[in-house]
Amino acid sequence: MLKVSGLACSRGERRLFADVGFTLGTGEWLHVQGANGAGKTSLMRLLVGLSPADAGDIRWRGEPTPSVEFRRDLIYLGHHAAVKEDLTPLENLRLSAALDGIGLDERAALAALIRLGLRGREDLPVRVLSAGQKRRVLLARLLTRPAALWVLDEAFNALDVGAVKLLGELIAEHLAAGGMAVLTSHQPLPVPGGKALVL
Amino acid sequence: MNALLATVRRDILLALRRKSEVLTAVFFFVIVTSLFPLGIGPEPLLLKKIAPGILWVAALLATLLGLPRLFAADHVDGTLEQMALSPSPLGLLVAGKILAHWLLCGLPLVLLAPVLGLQFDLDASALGILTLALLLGTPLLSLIGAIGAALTLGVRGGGVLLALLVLPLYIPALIFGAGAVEAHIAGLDVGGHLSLLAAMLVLAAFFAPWATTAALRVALE
Amino acid sequence: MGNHGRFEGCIGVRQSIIHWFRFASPQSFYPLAGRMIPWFWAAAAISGIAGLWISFFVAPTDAQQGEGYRIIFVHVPASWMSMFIYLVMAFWAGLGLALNTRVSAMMAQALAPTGALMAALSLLTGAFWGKPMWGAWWVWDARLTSELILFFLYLGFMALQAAIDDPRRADKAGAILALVGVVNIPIIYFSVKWWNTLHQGSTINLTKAPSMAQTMLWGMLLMAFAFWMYSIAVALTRVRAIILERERHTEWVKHAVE
Amino acid sequence: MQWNSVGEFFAMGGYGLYVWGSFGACAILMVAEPLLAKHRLNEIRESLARERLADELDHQAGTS
Repeated sequence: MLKVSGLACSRGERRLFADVGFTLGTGEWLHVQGANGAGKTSLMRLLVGLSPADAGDIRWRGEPTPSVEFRRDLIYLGHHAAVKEDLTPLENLRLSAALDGIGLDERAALAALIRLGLRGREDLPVRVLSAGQKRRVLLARLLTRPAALWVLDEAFNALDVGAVKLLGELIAEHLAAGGMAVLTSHQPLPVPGGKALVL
Repeated sequence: MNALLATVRRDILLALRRKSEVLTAVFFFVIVTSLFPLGIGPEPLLLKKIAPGILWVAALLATLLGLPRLFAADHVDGTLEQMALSPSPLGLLVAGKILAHWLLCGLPLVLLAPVLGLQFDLDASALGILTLALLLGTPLLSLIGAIGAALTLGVRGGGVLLALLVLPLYIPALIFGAGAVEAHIAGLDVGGHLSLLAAMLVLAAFFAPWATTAALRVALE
Repeated sequence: MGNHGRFEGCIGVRQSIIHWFRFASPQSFYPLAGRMIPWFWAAAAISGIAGLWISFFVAPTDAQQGEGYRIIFVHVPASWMSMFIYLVMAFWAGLGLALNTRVSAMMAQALAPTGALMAALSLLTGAFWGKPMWGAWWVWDARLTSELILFFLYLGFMALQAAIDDPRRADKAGAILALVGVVNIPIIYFSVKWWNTLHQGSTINLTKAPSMAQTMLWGMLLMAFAFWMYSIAVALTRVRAIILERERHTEWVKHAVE
Repeated sequence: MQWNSVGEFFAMGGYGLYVWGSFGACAILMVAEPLLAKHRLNEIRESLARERLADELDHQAGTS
């Protein structure tokens, strides 16, 4: 479903990686590993289409990316908080859904926030939340936005034990439902199975 | 189209949570226009003659003041990245952001201009033309300015550079905008000026979001 | 060694796409430019000397403006070149953006300072002409005003490229700005022209001034040709420097500069 | 030929300052620009040559 071949990337004059290739089918996930500066984040940004690759081919359902279909099927969570500090978690969720052209009623948004342990925080401005809680607001999107491919860059950072376990469960559910995921992390992930790619 | 309106709603909501940023540009406009009579002297005929130019230049600078923030906040917190990857076309979201910028920064200037025009002894019909010209011209300023804001996103010395890039491109708007009011005061027909402003606005509405989107994608790489 | 591999990979792909466009790669354009530069200098020198000779010894004195009109022999070529170079620069920048060819983006970057110089010369000589004819160093004449704005556009392009550290991003951002500028230049020009006729019509116009004698026209065309050849020669010299600066870590540069 | 003397040529019918100012400004700037471009080229060439020399020295030190 996701087929990557011959991907190459350089930063400035430095070559980060070359000839990276893998395929992901339904229910599969890929663990991208590598030392600091090996190019994990660069690979993620290439994969989702934020930066152009020096060489290589990325195909989603047989079609070259980036395409509207690919973006519709994709959730990418990067290093950034990607939430507005001045808005409440609820507003953040509903407005980002609206920007994506997806209707999201208050009930579904609230349910997602509660599942992520933000009960009682839904009407506070995000700026007063802790770093881990901000991260949870972002992760709530995984529940509210239907997407087949999750690309999560260091998603387990800044999360406490409970949240790590919860995210692991979310990913497992997603995979069980036929989804796909590409994850980066230094530490072992609480998700069973998975292919490994070492940069 | 819903995505465009959602962006407008989002940016207005954000601005309402941080009112000071919007009000700064408006106060700047009021103060700058009020400084000119103090610097030049209260001679009504002279003031009347330079009023269109001063109001337009002040509107130009006030618009410029808010431009660096147009994409900067979204860029820093990563929401711009999410917009670029959204299933909604980025051009539509960018158009929404530009529209919100105009509603927050341009429209208040249009509404304030007739009041400030009174300081310069402009009569009612001249004030009407001034407002109309600004109504056509300020969206043009937001559209062109957005290209500059996207090009200088995250760049060293972005604010000054933005002024250098954008101000030369503002000249046609300034010429026809201020020219319309001057022509009216001189008793000439202003239809030509206004229709040229409108034509430029249509052209910019068509091309500027596209160029801005291209520049944003470059900035995100 | 990683660089080496990537470089050859890029060249391979690029040459298969545009194999006919041989100088699309910096590696082959660098020596080619080096071979071309002397010829452009020779053309500039010959046409320049001929042009100067016509400007001072063949072209007759103008009835209206006396000997002062001889300034047009440098003013008009400088103005033409400043406008022409912007178009060429935008063309290369746009090509670089569309086809992702590195040399065209470098060419755009190399042309900008020369274009800015031409605009500056046009303004300077315009001022030298204006002082005796209009009695002021600067007059808000439509042409001079447009030229000033063009000068600002060049400065903006150079400042933007200088402010962005990543060369690839600088190329792309500069290209977008150059294309936006090209769309705007006619609009700016006509708006300034209209603004000018509305306010004050200048009675004597610098460029249309003398009832153009045949010899004057020839002098002007020769000088314009000399300016053109000069611009190409300087831009090629600069683009060679830019190629080496940008590609200094590739293998071919290490072998090219023995 | 409309000039009767060298002095007349330089006076330019009273427009000497302006005509020679224009041509002079062009001459100065159009000599300076190529020199600056050439300087930039030489600068990067020298820097590359230095790097090459350093590589060689490094290599010698490594092998001996």
